Amino acid sequence: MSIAAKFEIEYLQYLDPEGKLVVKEKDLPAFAKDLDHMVELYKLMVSTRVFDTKSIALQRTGKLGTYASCLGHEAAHVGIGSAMKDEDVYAPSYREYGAQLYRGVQPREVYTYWGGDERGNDYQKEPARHDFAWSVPIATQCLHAAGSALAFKIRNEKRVAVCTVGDGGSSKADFYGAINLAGAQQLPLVAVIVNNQWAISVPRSIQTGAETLAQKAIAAGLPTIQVDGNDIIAVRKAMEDALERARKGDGASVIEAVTYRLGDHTTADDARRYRGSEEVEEARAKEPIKRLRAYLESKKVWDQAKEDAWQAECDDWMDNEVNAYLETKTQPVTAMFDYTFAELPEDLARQRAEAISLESKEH
Amino acid sequence: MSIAAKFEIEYLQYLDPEGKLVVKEKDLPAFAKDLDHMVELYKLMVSTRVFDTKSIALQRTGKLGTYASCLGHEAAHVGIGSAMKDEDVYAPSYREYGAQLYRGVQPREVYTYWGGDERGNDYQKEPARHDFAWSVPIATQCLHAAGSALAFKIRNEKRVAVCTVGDGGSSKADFYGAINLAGAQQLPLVAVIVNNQWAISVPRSIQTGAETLAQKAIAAGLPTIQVDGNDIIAVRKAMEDALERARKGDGASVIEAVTYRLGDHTTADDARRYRGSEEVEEARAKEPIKRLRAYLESKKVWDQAKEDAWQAECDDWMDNEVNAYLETKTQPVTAMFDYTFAELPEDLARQRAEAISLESKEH
Amino acid sequence: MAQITLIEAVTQALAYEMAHDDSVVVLGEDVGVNGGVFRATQGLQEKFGPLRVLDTPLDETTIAGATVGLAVQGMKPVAEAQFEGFIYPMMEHINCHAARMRNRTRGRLSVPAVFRAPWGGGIRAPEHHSEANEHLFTNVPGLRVVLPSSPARAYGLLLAAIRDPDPVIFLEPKRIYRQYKEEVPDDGEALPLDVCFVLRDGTDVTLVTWGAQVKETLEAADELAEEGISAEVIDVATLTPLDFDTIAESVSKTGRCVIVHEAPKTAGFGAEIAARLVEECLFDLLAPVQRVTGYDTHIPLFQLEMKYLPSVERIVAAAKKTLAVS
Amino acid sequence: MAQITLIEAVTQALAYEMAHDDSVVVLGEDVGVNGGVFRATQGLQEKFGPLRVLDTPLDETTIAGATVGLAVQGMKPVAEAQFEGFIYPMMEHINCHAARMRNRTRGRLSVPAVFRAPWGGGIRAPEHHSEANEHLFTNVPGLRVVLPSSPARAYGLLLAAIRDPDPVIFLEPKRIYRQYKEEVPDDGEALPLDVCFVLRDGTDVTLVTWGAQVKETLEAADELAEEGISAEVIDVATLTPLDFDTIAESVSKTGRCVIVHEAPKTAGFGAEIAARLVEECLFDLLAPVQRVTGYDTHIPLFQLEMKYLPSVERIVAAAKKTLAVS
Ligand SMILES: Cc1ncc(C[n+]2csc(CCOP(=O)(O)OP(=O)(O)O)c2C)c(N)n1
Ligand SMILES: Cc1ncc(C[n+]2csc(CCOP(=O)(O)OP(=O)(O)O)c2C)c(N)n1
Ligand SMILES: [Mg+2]
Ligand SMILES: [Mg+2]
Repeated sequence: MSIAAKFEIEYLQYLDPEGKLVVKEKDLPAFAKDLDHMVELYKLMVSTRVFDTKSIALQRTGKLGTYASCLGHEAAHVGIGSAMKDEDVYAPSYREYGAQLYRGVQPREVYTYWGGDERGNDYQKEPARHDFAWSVPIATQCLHAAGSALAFKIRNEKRVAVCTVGDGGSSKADFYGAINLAGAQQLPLVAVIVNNQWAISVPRSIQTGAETLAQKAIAAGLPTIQVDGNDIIAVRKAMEDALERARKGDGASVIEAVTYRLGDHTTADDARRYRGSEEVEEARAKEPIKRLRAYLESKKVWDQAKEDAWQAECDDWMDNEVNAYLETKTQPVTAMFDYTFAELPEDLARQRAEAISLESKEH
Repeated sequence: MSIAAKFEIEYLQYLDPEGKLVVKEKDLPAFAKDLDHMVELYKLMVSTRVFDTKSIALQRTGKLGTYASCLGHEAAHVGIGSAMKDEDVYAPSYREYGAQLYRGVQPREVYTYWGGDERGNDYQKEPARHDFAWSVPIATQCLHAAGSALAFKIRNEKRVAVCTVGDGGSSKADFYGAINLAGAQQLPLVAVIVNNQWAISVPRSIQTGAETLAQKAIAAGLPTIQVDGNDIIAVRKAMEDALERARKGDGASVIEAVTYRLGDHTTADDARRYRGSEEVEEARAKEPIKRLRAYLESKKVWDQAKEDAWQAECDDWMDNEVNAYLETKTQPVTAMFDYTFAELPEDLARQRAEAISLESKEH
Repeated sequence: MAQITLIEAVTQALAYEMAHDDSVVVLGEDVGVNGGVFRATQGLQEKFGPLRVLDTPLDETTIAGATVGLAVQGMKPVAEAQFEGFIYPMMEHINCHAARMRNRTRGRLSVPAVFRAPWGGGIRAPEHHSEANEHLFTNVPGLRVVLPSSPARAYGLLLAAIRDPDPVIFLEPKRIYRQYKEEVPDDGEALPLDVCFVLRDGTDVTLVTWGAQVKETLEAADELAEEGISAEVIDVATLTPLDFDTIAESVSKTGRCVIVHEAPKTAGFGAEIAARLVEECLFDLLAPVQRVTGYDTHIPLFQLEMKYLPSVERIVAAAKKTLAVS
Repeated sequence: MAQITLIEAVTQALAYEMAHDDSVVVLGEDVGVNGGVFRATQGLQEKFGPLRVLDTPLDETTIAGATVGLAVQGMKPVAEAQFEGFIYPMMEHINCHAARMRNRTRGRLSVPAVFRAPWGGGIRAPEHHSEANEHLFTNVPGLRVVLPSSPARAYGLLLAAIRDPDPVIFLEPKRIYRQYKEEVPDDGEALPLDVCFVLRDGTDVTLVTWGAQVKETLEAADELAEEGISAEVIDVATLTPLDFDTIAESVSKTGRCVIVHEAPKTAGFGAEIAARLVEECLFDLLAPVQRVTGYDTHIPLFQLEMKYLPSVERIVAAAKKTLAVS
C-alpha cells in the first residue's frame, strides 16, 4: 500500500468574533493595513445592511414580492466584490447584494427585480453592466462563470470570472461541472461557496457528508481554502490570492466562506419552523459587522458619531432609491414580447398585436 | 492559518505486470491465499475474453450491431463481480461483462442486446435477474445504485448496491450526485470508477485536472482508494473491504481501478485516429490476464494443458451461446407496444392494431 | 368531515398512502421538517420518520436518479421538484429511465414512481417559479401526465398516481392550492387516470382545459350562460395517455371547441387536442378550434403575469368567435 | 466543385464560419482530434487549435452551461450533444438561460449559441442513439429549432444558425448524413431561418415534413405521381418560429394535408401544424389531416426500428386516405 496523493485544507481567519486580530499586525495583508480602506469596506457592509433592512420593510408593506435577505453575509459578499477588478465578471446567485452594490448595481435595480419587473436585471452602471443577472436555478451561474473564463482564456484576456454558490448549491451538478472544467482547462475562475449553513430548511449536515465544503475542490484538482466568512479580511485575502492566481494564468480556485444566514431564507420562508433560536443567537454573536466595527474602533478610525452619520447617509441613499423604484411605471404589455428574440418573428408579432388589442379593450 | 482537514489517497497493488507479488505472501488477503479460488477467477477472466473476441467477430460479420469490447478490463470487472453477494445489486454501464457473467448474465443475452433486441436486457438467471440493465446514458446508473442503496437502508436489508462508471463518466453530474447522497445518508453503496484512460477519444488528462479519480470521493466525504485495476487481487480486496463497510452500516466507498482500454471504444470507433500504438503496446504489457497466469503458473496451479483445455471449453460455451442467439426469432411488431405500460392504454392499443395491420399487409 | 384545500388534499393523499403502504416514501428538497415550501408534506416526517420523508441534497439530478433506483427496488417513491421550473435536471432520469425501464427490460424491471411539482403561474413568485411545462412530458411514451384541478381530484388522482405501476408526472396548479375548500373524505378512494372529467354539461361549445385554468374556464362558462350560450367544460386531468373519446363526444355534440392552457401556445398540449379534432372530428366542426393560451414568450415576472395568463375575458371572446361562424 | 454529403456540409459550414469569425468556437465530447463520432468536426482542431475546438469533460450540463457563459461574453459557441438522446442534461441551461437571457435582462445580455445534435433513428445504433426529440424545444420561447434535410440546406441553415443573435437548436438527421452528395458551393451564403422550403409543387395533397423523413416523403410523392396524384412536399426546416403561411397557402390550394415525422405522435410537432390548420384553414380542408409518425412508444432497438419509422407505404396510404374523402 503506497500513497497516491495527499491533501490539506487550510482555514483562514484574521479577525475573531470580538474584533481581535488572531495574527500579528505585521502579518495582515496589505489592504488590511490601510485603515482608510478598511473603513470603506466597513461602510459598504453597513450600507448593504441598511439596504437589506429597507428591502424587507418594502416587502412587508406589499411593495416588493418575495425578497432574499443577505443579513449576516455582508463580509463574505463585500469581501468578494471588493477584491475583483472592474474588468472581471461576476456571476451571482440571488442574495449577494454586498458584492453587487460594490460593482455598481443600484438598490433601485434590486427592488425592481424583486418587485416583479425584468428591468431590474438591466444593470445600468459599469462594471455591473457586464456582470451576469441574478440566477435563480441553483448553481447554474457557476457554469456561466466557467464559460466566461473560457472565453477570457481563448481571447487571452487578463480577466477573471467569479461565481458564488451556496452550501446547498455546492451539491448541484453545475458546481462540480464548473470546477472540473476549470481544473481540466486551467481557467481563470474563482468559485466561492458561501456556506451559510442552510439551504432553505436543509442544514449543512444533511447536504453532504464532507467535513468541509472547501474539499470539494479536490475532486477537480483545484487549490482551495476555507475561510471565516464573517471576517472580511480573510475573505478578501483569499479572494485576492485566488484572483491573482487566475489572472496570472495559473488556473482556478475554490474558496469556502463559512458564515450564517441570520434571516429567513426569503420573505416567503419562516425559519422558526426548522431551526432553534439558540443556534441563531450563537451565530448572531459572530456576525461580521459588529466585529469589524469593534476592530476599527480599537484602531480609533471609527466611533459612534461616524456611525450615526453614515447610517443617516445610508438612510437617505435608500430613501432616494426606494422613491426612484416606486415612481417607476409598470412596463407596457408589449415588453412581454420585445426581448424574446433580437428581431420579433412574424408569428409572435401577431400575438403581440393581439395582446395590445386586449389591453386597449380593457382601458 | 490552521488546518481544517487532511486526506490521503492510498494505492493498492499485489501483483505486478510480471505476475510477481509486491507484498509478502502472508500479507495477501484470505481469498488470494486460496489458489483454487484464484484459478476460478482466472478462468472467468479468460472466458470473458473469449466471449469478447467472439462478440467482435460476430459484429465484423454483420451479426451484431455496435458492440463495446471489454478487452483489458477483465481483472477490474471480474474483481467487482466476484466480490459481490447474490443479494447485492449491480448497476453496470455497458461493457462490464466480466462482472455480469459472474452474476449470471448469459452471453446470448449480451448478443441479443447488442443485436438490437430488448430481450437481451431480460436477464433470466439470478442474481443478474435483479440487477440493473445496461445503462447507456453515461453515469446515470450511479444514481440508480444510490437509490437502491437507499431502499436497502430504509428496509434495513443487509445488501449493497454497486455501480461502475468510467473515467469519463466520473465527470458527469450523476456520479457526484450519487456519492454525495451516499455520503450524506451513509448508504450501502460502492462506486467503482473503472479508469481505462479514455472516454472514446478524450484522454484522462483532459477529462479532469485531478491527480487521481479516487480523490473525487473526498468531495463527498467518503473513504476511497486507488487500485491497480489490472491486478485482480487488488480490485477484489478493495471491493471486499468496501462491501463489508457498507454491509455493516458504515456507509459508502469509492474505488478507482486503474486499467486501460486495449480495444477501440466500440466497434464503431477507430482508436488509431486519436492515440498512438506505443501507448497501447505499453499498456498491453500490463494487461491483467497475462500477469495472473504467470502468477498461477509460478504457483504450479496452472499450465499450458489446462489453458488449452479451458480455452476449448470456453469456445464450446460461446459457440453454444452464439447458436442460441442466432436461432432467436425477431420479436413481433407488437413488442414495440407491449412493455410501454403495465397495461396497454386505449390510444396505444389503436396504434398497435394499426401496426399489426401494416405488418400483415407486408406479408 | 373537514373541508380541505387542494394542497391539503395532496398531503392527505400522501399520508393515507404512506400509512397503508410501507413502500411509499417521499423525497425532495425541504420536504422534511419544513413540510415542503408549500406545506404539501407537512407533518409527514413527524409521522413517518426521516427515512421515509427524506430531505435530499440540493440536486434535482440526484432526486430523480435516486427515485428511479428506489422504484426499481420495489419502493414507491414520490419525488418532489420544488417548482416545475426546476425539473429540467430530472429529465434524463425521467425520460431515459423511469419512462422506459419496463420497455427496456421487457417487463423485468419497472419504475412505479411519482414525480410531483407545483406548476404554473399567478402567485406573484420570483423568476422560474411560474412555469407551466407539461409539454416537456406529454410526448414521452411510458409516462402519465396528470394535473388535478380541485381538492377532490387532487386526492383521488394522487392516490391513483402512487398506486400506478408506471411513472406518473403529477403537476399541481399552485395558483389554486388554497383557492377554495371542499369535503374530501379520507377514504383512500382513487380516481381513474384514464378519463377526462366533464365538469359542466353544455350544448353550444366545448371548453377544454386543465389545471388552474379550470377556474377561469368555469367562470367563462358562467358568463356565457348569462348570454344564453351553453358551454360544456372538460377538465382533461390526465393529459397522457389521453382520453380523447370524451372530448370527441362533446365536440361532435357542440361542433365548437376552445382549448385553454397557460403554457405557451406553440406546441403546447392544446395543439395535440386540436390535432386530434382535425383528424377525427373534422366534419363535426362548425367553426375553427380556438386556443386561448399563454403567449409564445416566457411568462413575465409578476408585474405583467396576469396579462400573460388566459383570462375569463379571452376565453369568452374565443367561445363567441366559434359561435360567430355558422 | 466537389460534391459533398450532408455531414460534410456541416463541416464545411463550421470551417467557413470559424475562418471568417474568430468568435466562433466548437465544443463537445470527442469533437477535437477525433473530429466527432460522426466526423462533423473533422479537421477543425488541426486548423483552429484546441481552444477553438474544445474536447470537454463528459458532462452535458457542463457543455451547455459553459456555452451560455461563452456566448454571453460575445463568443459564438457551437456546442455538440453527441446524440440527441443525451441532450436532457443540457435542458436547464438551454431553456432557463440560453432561451431567456435576452428577455431576462431586457436585451442587456444575449446568447448567440448553436446547440447541434445528430438526430433520429434508422442507423441501427444502440439504445438512446436514435431519439427524435425536437418537441423538447419547440415549445420554448426564445429558441429556434432547425432541422436541415439536404447538404445544401445543412450548409446554409447552419451558417444562419451560427450568425443568428439568438440560440438555435440545430438537429441533424443522422440517417441521411451520407445518403447522397450534391454540389454545395463554399460561398458563405446562409439560408433564411424563417421560411419553409417547398421541395415539390403539387395540387392534390400537401405533404409536410422535416429532417430525414423528407426522403420517404419525396419518394411517396413519386409513387403518388405514378398513380396520377399530385403531391406538394414541404420541408419545414425551421420548426420554430414557424412559417405557417407557406403551409397554409399550400393546404388552401390542395385542401388536404399529411404531416410526417418520426417522433412519437402524441404532442409531437405535427400536432402544432395540424392545430394551426384547424384554427386557420378549417374551411379549406376537404379531408381530415393525417399524421404519419413514430408510435407513442420508445423507438425500439434496431431489429424493429424500421417498423417504427414512417415508411413510404404509410405516407402513400395516408395521402390516399385524404383523397378518399370528398
Ligand atoms: C435548481 C433549483 N432547485 C431548487 C430551487 C429552490 N431553492 C431556492 S434557494 C434554495 C436553497 C439554496 O440554498 P443555498 O445554495 O445554500 O443558498 P442560500 O439560499 O443559503 O444562499 C432552493 C432549494 C432553485 N432555486 N433552483
Ligand atoms: C450522457 C451521455 N453522453 C454521451 C454519451 C456517448 N458516449 C458513450 S460512451 C462515452 C465515453 C465513456 O467513457 P468512460 O466513461 O471513460 O467509459 P468507457 O467507455 O471508457 O468504459 C461517450 C461520450 C453517452 N452514452 N451518454
Ligand atoms: Mg445556504
Ligand atoms: Mg474510460
